[in-house]
Amino acid sequence: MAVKALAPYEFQSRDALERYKGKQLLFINWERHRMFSRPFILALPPETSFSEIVDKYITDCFSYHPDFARIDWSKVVWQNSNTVFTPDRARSLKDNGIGHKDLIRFTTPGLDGIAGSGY
Amino acid sequence: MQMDLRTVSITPLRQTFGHLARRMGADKPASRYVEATMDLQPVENFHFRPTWEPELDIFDPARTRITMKDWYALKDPRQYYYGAWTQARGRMQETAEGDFELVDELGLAAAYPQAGKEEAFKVFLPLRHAAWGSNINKAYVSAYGYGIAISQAACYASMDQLGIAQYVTRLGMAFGDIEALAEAKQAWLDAPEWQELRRYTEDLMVEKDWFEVMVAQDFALEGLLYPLVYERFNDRLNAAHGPVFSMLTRFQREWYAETCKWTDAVLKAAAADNPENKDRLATWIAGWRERAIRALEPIARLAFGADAPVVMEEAVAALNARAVKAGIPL
Amino acid sequence: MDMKVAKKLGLKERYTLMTRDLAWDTTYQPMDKVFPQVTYEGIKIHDWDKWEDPFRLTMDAYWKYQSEKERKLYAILDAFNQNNGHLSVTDARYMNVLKLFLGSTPPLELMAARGFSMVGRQMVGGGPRVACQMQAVDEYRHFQTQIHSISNYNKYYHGMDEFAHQQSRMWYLSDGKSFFDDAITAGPFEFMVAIGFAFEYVLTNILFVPFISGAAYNGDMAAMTVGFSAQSDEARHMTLGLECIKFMLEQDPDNLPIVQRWIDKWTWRGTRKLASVGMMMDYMLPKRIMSFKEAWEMYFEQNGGALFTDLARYGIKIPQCFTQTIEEKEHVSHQSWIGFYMKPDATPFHTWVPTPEELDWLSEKYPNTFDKYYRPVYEYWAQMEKEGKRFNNRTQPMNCQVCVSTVKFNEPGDPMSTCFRETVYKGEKFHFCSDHCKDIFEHEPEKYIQTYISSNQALQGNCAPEGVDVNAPDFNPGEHIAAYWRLDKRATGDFNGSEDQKNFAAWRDQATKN
Amino acid sequence: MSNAFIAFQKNEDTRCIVEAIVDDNPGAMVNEQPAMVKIDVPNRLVIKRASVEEKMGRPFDLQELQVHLITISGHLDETDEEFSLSWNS
Repeated sequence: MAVKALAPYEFQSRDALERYKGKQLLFINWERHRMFSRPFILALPPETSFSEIVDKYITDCFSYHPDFARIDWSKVVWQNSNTVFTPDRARSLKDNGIGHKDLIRFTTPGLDGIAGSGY
Repeated sequence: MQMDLRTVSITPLRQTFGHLARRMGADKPASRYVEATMDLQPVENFHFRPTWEPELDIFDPARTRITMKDWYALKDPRQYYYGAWTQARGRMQETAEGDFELVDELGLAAAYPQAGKEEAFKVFLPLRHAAWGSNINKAYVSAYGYGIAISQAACYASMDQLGIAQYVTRLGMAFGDIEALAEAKQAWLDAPEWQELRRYTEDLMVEKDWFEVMVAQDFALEGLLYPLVYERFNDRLNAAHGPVFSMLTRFQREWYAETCKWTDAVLKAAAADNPENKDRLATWIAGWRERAIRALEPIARLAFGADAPVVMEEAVAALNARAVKAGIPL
Repeated sequence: MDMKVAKKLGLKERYTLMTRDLAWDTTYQPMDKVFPQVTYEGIKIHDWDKWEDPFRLTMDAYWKYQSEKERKLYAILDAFNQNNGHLSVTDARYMNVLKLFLGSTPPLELMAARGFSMVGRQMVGGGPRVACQMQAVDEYRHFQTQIHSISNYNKYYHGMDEFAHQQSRMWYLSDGKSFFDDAITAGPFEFMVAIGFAFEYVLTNILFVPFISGAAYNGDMAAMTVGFSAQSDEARHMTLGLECIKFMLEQDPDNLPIVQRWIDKWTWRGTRKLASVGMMMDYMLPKRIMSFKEAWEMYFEQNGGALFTDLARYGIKIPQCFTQTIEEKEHVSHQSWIGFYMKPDATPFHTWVPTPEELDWLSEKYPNTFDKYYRPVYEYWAQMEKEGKRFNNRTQPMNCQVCVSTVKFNEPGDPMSTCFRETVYKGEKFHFCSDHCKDIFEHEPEKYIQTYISSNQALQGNCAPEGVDVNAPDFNPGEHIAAYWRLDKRATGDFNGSEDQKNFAAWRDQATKN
Repeated sequence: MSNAFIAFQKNEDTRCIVEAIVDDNPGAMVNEQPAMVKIDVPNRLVIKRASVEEKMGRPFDLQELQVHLITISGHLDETDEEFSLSWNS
């Protein structure tokens, strides 16, 4: 449906890729660990390696949680939105098929938050 | 545990809000008017463009050709925030209520000479529609004006005009004359004497520049209409027939005397901001004044007969003097 | 007509003479040029005279009653201020609810004032125009009395002094700003459904009534007076919103689907906006009169239910989101508080872990959910705080493209998982917190691609002070955002150990000792 | 059947108004909360000017309700004599 308006109503998206000057947005969520309330957001060049995402950003944010130290990284299930994928740590976001405003969700089997609460 | 909190003497950590301290250049207590007004309208990071005007922001200084370095320089010398305004009007309505009751109690309306009543009704009653038109035009200024200083004062003025339209209606009712209201409406719609005024009011309803609407409605038109009708015409009725109408239009007179201070202060501040404003205001005033004179001439003739030109001339001179005093030589 | 007849005029006839009889159809300018906004939304009105005036208040009566209210209100405020009334509230923690409530509400009331001024200019009928104008001027009253009420608190407590600056910048205020920006940029009829009906009629009770009663319960006579005094205008506003819905539905059957979609949209947008009210009631009031869940049942389910049952005769269905809100009432207040607790550096009010007694109260009020999902994380945080490791999530949030809430609500039916929805428009992905927000986007994508999301803007480099190179390799958007917000560091962090806490205790001490 | 309701700030005037409502509306449920009082009545709630005047011992204009109101639920109808809230269901 088009917006009903008294004059032409068309604008550039407030978060269009061009506005990020060579970077792209990325959202990251640890499933069933809702202590962190919501996913966090990053703006990174598409050339950023996936290992940097895990070793730096994911670790910085989530290591506060007692489950974090117990993660078996070989069993982690990765999703880009609802699609399961297997990231290549050594390769870039782009090469892992991760684009602007993609949502990376990871599930850690057997770990369901504090006292299994999902938090 | 009994506490006597009144005995506690605490030094405040700050005196006022950050935006007011920056505006005043010091952290000092601000008046309730200042707290209720200054720098409150959002100016940035609007989420969406209006579907009714996609080319501009929700609040946009481009809705008038007047420019201001500080839109809050358009402040109200009466310092009306809602509480001050409504209490001032509350007092005025109490007086008006007393006047209407007294006229009723003493049977002053019934005792008023028929000729005087007819003369008065012819001039006063159609003005309920003029006030209604004024309400719409002031509502426009309030809706699309930039900054809370102007939007709130215009909002109160717009409600004042609704009140005036209702007081004029009550004037007809006080004389028990509902039919006279219907006749007055017909006159407003059809009688030649009222058409230029109605045209003036309707033309302003499609004028886009809110500041120009204010100049034309509040300054040029009402700056002539109120002195002519609610002052001079009342004087004439008082002298000829007695003061009943003067009592029942007291609200309008007080309102005008008070509201002029605001109108003039706004014009003065805008003219003082930059020379382009000053020129533009002078052009607007001169143009709308000529139209207002044309619109009011037939009504002046109704009211003053052969004296109309003289009375009008005096009113125009007074209006010009107000403009000059506001720093806008015409 | 003689004097007696005129006197016999009833309230309705008198009011007609005082309002719509003043109006005329313009002829020197065409009506559609004088009122250009009333047709483009698709609402068909055949007879504006069919509008039923809800409250018949003429200006003289309005001034009489409103001036009486204002006189009383300012007398109480003055007395409260002169007597250090702020020290008579239950607990210094209470100030934080004022910071959130009175810091975020005045800017929204201001938008309501401006919006109703616009609609009060644009509506064709004299009846609705006057009612809208009266609501506009009331809304001036509301934001001004609220500001005058916090003015005194602001002198003694941190975090209220930059509300005007923060209204357009602060991340957690974006949802309210988006709500009102959305309504005011819509046409006049949608604005009336959004604010007049969904907000004022369906939701405002939850915002004001139990909360203000809670303020009274916590000894805050100033907020109580301002709140209840504002509410006395609200009854008029609610009636206006309901009348507008009935009017549209009675005018033309083609209006029904449009009105229904607006009701669905705005009931949901309002529900999302109220999530933070839930946490104010459940977590921030030291003494609580009822839980958010109870308030929701009383004012939304029962009252809203009665309303929608009534409107069924026009073909209106209960809003699509109704079922989801019933499930969420068990969760939203907890999920909101968790969302704020974990960002102690990013709000001008304090947060804290509820005390053991408060946790028990929450267990009692939320027997189905609290112990299972929420108590463990609070107990963990309490333990961590004792160890000197108070939680602080330093990352920036992901927000819903429509309601601009952080994406923090659970998947319906699965409280352990976050709900994610997305769509692609013109090659770009957009994310939502719920099906309802996604629907709203998909109906008007051109509108919602404009949404201003604070964390995204910071990452674009739009929230950095002048002179900062946002393209520098070491540019960290979070570093400058506090300055962009003018966030007073003393107002941030946990309540325990805060300056507010210490000051309040010291001042109260002065009252009891020599 | 739905409830119509009205809530007032607690004060001397509203004490009289609430008494009048209770007298005139069989089935009225009064719910006292801090600083406010809420009255629910199934389907239709009516406030009669004459009843309020009797309780107050002075003339009362129903528009004075404006000063004390907190909230209402139901369709409103107002005449010089009665103020009513009702649901059509």
